[in-house]
Amino acid sequence: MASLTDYGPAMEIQWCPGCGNFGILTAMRRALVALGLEPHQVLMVSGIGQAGKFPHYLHSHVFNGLHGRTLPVATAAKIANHELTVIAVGGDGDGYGEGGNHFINAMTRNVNFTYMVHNNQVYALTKGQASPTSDPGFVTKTTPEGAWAPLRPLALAVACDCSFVARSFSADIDHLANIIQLGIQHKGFAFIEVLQPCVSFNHVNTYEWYQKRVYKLEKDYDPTNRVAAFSKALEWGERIPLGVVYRNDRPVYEEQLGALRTSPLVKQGLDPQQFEELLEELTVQPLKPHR
Amino acid sequence: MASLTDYGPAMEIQWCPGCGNFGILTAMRRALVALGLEPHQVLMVSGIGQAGKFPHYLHSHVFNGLHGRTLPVATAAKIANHELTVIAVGGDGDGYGEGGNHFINAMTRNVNFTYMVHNNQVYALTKGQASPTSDPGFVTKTTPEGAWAPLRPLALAVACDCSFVARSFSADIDHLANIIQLGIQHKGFAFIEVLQPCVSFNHVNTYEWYQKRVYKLEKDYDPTNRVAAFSKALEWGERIPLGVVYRNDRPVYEEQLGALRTSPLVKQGLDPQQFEELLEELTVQPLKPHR
Amino acid sequence: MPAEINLMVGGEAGQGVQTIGFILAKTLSRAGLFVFADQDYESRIRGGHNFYRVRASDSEVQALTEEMDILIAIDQNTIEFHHSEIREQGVIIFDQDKVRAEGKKANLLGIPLERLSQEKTSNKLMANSVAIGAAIAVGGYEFALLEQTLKEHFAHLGKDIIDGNVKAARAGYDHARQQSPGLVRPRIKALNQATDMMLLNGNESLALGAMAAGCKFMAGYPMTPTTSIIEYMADKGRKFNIVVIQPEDEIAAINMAVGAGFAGVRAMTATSGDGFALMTEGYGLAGMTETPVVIVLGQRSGPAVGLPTRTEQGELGFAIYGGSGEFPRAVLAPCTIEDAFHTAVRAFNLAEKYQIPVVILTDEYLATSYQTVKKFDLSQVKIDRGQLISDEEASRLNGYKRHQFTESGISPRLMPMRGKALVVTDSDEHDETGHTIDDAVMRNRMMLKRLKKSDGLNSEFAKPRLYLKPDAEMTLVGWGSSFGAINEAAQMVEKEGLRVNVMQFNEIWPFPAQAVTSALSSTKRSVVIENNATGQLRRLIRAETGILASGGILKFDGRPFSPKQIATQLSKEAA
Amino acid sequence: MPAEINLMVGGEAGQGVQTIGFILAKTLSRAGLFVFADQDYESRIRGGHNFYRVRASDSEVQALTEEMDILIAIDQNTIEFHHSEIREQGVIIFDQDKVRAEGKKANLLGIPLERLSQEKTSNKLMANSVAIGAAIAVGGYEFALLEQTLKEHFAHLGKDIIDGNVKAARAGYDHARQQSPGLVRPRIKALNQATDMMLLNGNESLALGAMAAGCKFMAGYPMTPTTSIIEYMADKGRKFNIVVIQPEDEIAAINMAVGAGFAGVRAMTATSGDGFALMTEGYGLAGMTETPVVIVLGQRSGPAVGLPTRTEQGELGFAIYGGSGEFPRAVLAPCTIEDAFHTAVRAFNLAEKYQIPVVILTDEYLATSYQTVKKFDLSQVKIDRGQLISDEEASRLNGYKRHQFTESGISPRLMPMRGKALVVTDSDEHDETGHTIDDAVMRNRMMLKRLKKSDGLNSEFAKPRLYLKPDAEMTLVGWGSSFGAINEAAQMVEKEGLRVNVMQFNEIWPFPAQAVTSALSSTKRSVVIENNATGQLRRLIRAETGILASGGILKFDGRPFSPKQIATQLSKEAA
Ligand SMILES: Cc1ncc(C[n+]2csc(CCOP(=O)(O)OP(=O)(O)O)c2C)c(N)n1
Ligand SMILES: Cc1ncc(C[n+]2csc(CCOP(=O)(O)OP(=O)(O)O)c2C)c(N)n1
Ligand code: SF4
Ligand code: SF4
Ligand SMILES: [Mg+2]
Ligand SMILES: [Mg+2]
Repeated sequence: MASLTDYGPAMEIQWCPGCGNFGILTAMRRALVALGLEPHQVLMVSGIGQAGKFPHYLHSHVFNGLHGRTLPVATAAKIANHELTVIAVGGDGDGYGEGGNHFINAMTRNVNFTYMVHNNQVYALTKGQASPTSDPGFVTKTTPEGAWAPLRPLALAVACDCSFVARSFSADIDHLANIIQLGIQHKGFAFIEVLQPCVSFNHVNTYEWYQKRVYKLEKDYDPTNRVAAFSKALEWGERIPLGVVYRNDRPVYEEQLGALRTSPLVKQGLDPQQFEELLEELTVQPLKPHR
Repeated sequence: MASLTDYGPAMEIQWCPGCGNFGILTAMRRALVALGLEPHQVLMVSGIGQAGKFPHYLHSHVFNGLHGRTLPVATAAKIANHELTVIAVGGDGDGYGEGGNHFINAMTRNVNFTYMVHNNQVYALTKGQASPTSDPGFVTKTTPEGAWAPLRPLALAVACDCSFVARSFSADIDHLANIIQLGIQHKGFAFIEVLQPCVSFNHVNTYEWYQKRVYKLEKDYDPTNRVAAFSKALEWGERIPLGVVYRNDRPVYEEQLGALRTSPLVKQGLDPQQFEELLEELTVQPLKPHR
Repeated sequence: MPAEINLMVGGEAGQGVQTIGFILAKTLSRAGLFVFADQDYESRIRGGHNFYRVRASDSEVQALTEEMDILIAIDQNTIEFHHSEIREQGVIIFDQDKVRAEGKKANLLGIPLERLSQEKTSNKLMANSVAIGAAIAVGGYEFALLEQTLKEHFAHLGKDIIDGNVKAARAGYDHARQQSPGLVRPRIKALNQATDMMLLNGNESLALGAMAAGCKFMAGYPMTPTTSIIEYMADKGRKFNIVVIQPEDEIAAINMAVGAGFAGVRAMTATSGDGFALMTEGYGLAGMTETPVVIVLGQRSGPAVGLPTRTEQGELGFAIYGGSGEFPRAVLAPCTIEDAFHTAVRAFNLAEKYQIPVVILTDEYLATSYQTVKKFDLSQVKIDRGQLISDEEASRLNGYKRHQFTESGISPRLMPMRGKALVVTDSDEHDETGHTIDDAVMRNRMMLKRLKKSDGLNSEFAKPRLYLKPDAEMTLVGWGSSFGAINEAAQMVEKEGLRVNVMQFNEIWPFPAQAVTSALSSTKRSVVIENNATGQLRRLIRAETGILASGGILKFDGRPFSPKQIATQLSKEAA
Repeated sequence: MPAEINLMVGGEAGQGVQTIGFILAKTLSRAGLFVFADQDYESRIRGGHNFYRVRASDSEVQALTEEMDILIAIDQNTIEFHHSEIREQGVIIFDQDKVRAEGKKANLLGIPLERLSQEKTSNKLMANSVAIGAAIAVGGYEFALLEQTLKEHFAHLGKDIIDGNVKAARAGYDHARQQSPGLVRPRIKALNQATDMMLLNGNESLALGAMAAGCKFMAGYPMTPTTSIIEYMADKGRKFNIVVIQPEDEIAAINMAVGAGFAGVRAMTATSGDGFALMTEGYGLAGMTETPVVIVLGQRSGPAVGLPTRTEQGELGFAIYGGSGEFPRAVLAPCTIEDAFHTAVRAFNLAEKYQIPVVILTDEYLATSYQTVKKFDLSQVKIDRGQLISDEEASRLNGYKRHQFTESGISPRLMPMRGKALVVTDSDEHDETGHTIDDAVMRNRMMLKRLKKSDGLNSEFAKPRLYLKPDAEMTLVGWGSSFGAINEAAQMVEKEGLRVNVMQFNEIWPFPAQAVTSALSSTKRSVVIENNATGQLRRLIRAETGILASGGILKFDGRPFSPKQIATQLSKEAA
């Protein structure tokens, strides 16, 4: 059984002191340990951004790829080896900006892995530009007159019939660790948005700002009602809901793939000779007389 | 005043006989005439696909660009010259597949132009592959086991708070011409999805298939209720609603741009010398003693 | 001298031109002939003008020719556009009720195609088969050959359709023999009745190569001319546990291929120029993370959307220099349809051995041309996965460095979840363990490590194919799909007394500079023949060897070279 | 011999290294000196190690040097990493309560920075200003220079902050002069007190050039090192009716720029290698539709994400050969910070005159280095919009062909909605009217028309900058931002008796082959000096002229060349 120390950082952590990302790291380590997963069973995939550094800070397999391209890599890695527990992580710019097309398509496709977005409502690694989730009026160097209209990722998720849609807050480690566990356990694509204060570049959406607004979904909230979930997913401003906003048990993409039925793709042998019959198909049969 | 003949085809039409696109062309020509627009006031922007050929088939300014990249071109052209009536057109593959990221962002940004998607639920120009809106199980050469889960563009639109969301049917030219007029008249980004039978590559979603399912939104339907609109936007299968599904009067992106207040960007003179003050700012003032 | 027969069928898109052409090609293959066939079509589904050419010979053929013996004109345009391409003694077959051919310099074989179809099958839609029957009759072949082909071709459509088409074809066959016996040609006999011949196009060949090489994952967004690779693999791959995904865009496609490659399977994608443009970021990602991936870049006429259904060799420079920063890569360009199979196998082996992205440069012409080739010998396909750590070794691993420094620059590769060691890689510059770094020393070492792999590649790279003749005056240089045309052009000019060498590139990058230098110095003159407007190979040769070829023959109208075009130009060059 | 003073400040990200460095640079500029300054930083916001170097001289300086006179060490690492770079007689300034410097071969000036700050301002956070004060004192300058700079720099933060910083700086200044008068250096005097000097970095210079050239539309997705171009234009552009959009991705950015360019405004985008990769499809779109657009490609260490905050010249080939198919383009590479301004103006003029995409190749080094340059003369900025049809002409137009055939290949350009004529263009191959075509003849003519524009470009292209000396033995060749270092290296080796020419490229593509050939033949040897690993310019020269430069000096560790590094290598080459 892996312990928290097995998930210790694999290199020096380069985030700012006080960054919300630390809480997410702690929660992730706890969740992985609680699920009884060992580092070598886990593949973390990320893009570029402060959040993109995440996988380097705990022991697992790591593919730290391009800005915005986390989901295609994770999708294919999972399909190639569906025994891996695949977790994709990234920032709001990475996931909702550059990666927006992959985001809506991955949710629709429903491959069984977890996607966690560290939403700090800003482009942090590039030193503070507006992100797709920046609140209207948020002043940055690229938006000196204030950011314009935001995307609502959870609403998009519900529109894409994403099979698990949740939100948590990096400062509430217990809640977050629990949500991550639920997400990993969920069969299907699990999207988790984590509110993550950036102490260096977002002086509006601070710890206090979030703290004042977040609340946990009521016990009797029914996450299986899509239209109600949509309404809940739009809630932002004075009150921001945390918890599992939407859930369904749609069929999982890779389960319909005949190719994976016997064993993971990576474990299948390669045999050129098996293709003989395809050559036959293309062979021009010489005329068989009297037929 | 322009007449229908002013909007005649500028080159030989290359669609298949019976293609749903013809109805859309007729409806567009009617709508433009009804609105009193002259060809030189209209810029049609398209990408690649059968639908992408559309702008060549009626007289207007034409920018026929890359597959999937219609919306950024249209957005910028409108900002550069907001006196133009800009209409972007494209297929479902073009708009929801390759162009998915631009789609959600253009809706969120809300620049004042019209976007019409010819949704034939298939990649037609490339001879019949699944599109993001292909119905589950739709067999094509890339999906021999049938297409997987579809995107729901109207639901995405409502999730993006798109300021005008409508659907029409290419065989109902009156309805479509009216919806196009409403879309062009609407202040803000107007998204119109047109159900467009492809007689060559979609033998499932045929004229009859659509005809049997489409119905017009009830008179008392309230398109300003976002959550109700979401629910309506999800309706697909036995019954498919036509009409304005959602509408709001969010502020228009370019109206907040100070740069456009006096005149369209294209009409503004260029004067290098006006930038003298910026040079001053960077100039190292020699020390002024006794200050 | 080899004997041959050339047929063309023309008509609008949607009139069945391709089907007719393919059935003719197959029937003539079945007669034991060597066949080469290609279509010319527009980016539309109905209307316009398409045509299909079939060349059949008693000797191997690898290109088309311009002069036709038989023209099947499905519509009037076909006659107007192509009558001048008919050889003396050639025959035009057409529906006498629909098409006018008077005054054309050819033998006219007007047949009431639709009427015959209606008469014999109560369905006028089988008129095309009537025409096919007539063509086979004029060619001098037995009907049984065609009957067999029709039966195969329509097998999946049921007995009525099969019988109808056979009947219609028979009617056309009989009509031609009875009404115009004088037009029936002496049949060309197979010289050495080849057995085990396949008739397939470049895309099928390439896809078969990829599958035989063990490709388990293909992600591809449809784009002419490589769409049918995706489609073929999606269809046939089902039986062989190959996953084929059509993702949202080309960016997803390449990143998926990289993800699958990282996880440990052989993975690929296929596209054409504009799609490749979108993939260049992922191309560099593969280079940086040392992930094997195969990218098929099927060139078509650019720039931008260009002529989407037409051919070009316009992206050699893009494949070699594309991508941000500098990383090792291999660029291969199959020269023939058969080659496409072997090149695909080679691409996967190189990709895994050197842990790099490999680009296969094909083009619309190679992709869609059909040829009879000897059935591939699958027992000869060797799969070399390079330094892939076995399960047994993996279980004994004590720590693992994905990007370990080695003499060759190649680090032993571990699949995630084989053993307990962790596999870490990064698109940022990294150290041996795969974690991000920022210091100059490590950066330098890592760059050199990666680039070192080019040396290995270079040393095992195939030389360009050389066909050297003593006392040749000129070397013809080409790359990729133009091989057949160049080779035949060489034979043509030789007949006119010009002795030429041929040097054709398949493995282009890393550039085999030494071999090229010595080859080019064997003749006074060299002419680089390319299907593009700027002479990309010619410039590359100069960049890598300093040698400026004395001439260049360029063609960029979207159509492939014909041997004759090249030969004519060469004669001018030589004059 | 020019006199100079070199300062370095080092510390963690977030400790104000950049601010200190910039204030020092500005203060020394104010003293009438020529200043060059650059930062070295990592891709993180806090921690790690950053440093900033300032070189000030009585003569023009265009590069950094390695040897420091004054080192401000904000943290311990700075001392450990950099003490060896201190010149004899150099001084280390550090907080004696926090940092240990014993045993380092330099004069130590330990000051209780935080304590003094606390004492004088009741706020220990102004310790950096204490250090700045000390450094200015050691440099031998009057305090008033610094005071003025501080007032300006902190102006927007209000009186308390200004006063506090001035007080703190004064304390440091006095402390140094009083405690260690022996360390105070003789101040370097301005030789010809330059007036009207600006201190600005490459990005600011480029952005100013773009704005002065009349750029009205910029769409850019943030990416180091060009983000600050977008930011500068977003901020300053507000007053001048310039629209700046940060779109969802780079693909949107380039397509927006093309859309705006088509509509009729001067439009641009800015990115670095990976972003450019995503733009290459749009690059070809601009080529095909003949839409003017300017793309700033700020190179950084690749491949892929690489070293995101570090410099490289790794994308010359990518800019020249990138994009599907073949289309004309111009590739410019400003050589100095001043050049960046003029190159931007030139880029917009070329883009509109030839109706092509123009790439400006900068790099992290040029983008972030600061230099004192003579204030630009805006009255010299000439805007040439090429063959843009005037409103008056437009109103008289009787039909319009966007892609009309002309001698030069350039078609008169009409903005939509000027007059009633329709403007039609297409990413597919098209005829003169802009509508889609598929035939070979028109295709050929259109390709030739577009490519013809390269000839015009070539004929008006600037030659590489040549600094020829009679009897030179060697020509140093470089491109873009390395100019300052190469030039200074040339001076260094000349002192050692090696006579060298310098040839530096700004306008690289279309390649000025003739000029290069003649320049290179003037010396026996030539050495191409590049900030990359594969020698891209060297290969390009060979491709275009056949000349293989006798040597190459390459550096690809993410750091810029210093003059001394080049000089050392040159001496080796010469030996
Ligand atoms: C193709 C590409 N475009 C742009 C960048 C530059 N870039 C790196 S991180 C980043 C944004 C980071 O924002 P976010 O994803 O929200 O992550 P955060 O740093 O806030 O955690 C950008 C634009 C890049 N690396 N690649
Ligand atoms: C970057 C790029 N990828 C792929 C293509 C090939 N392509 C052309 S049209 C098309 C799909 C057409 O489908 P859709 O947009 O639905 O239009 P339709 O033909 O159905 O009207 C594709 C994939 C392309 N031209 N460019
Ligand atoms: S910049 Fe913001 S997101 Fe990045 S490490 Fe610092 S606090 Fe965290
Ligand atoms: S293929 Fe389909 S969409 Fe295209 S023109 Fe024909 S019917 Fe219309
Ligand atoms: Mg962020
Ligand atoms: Mg479609």
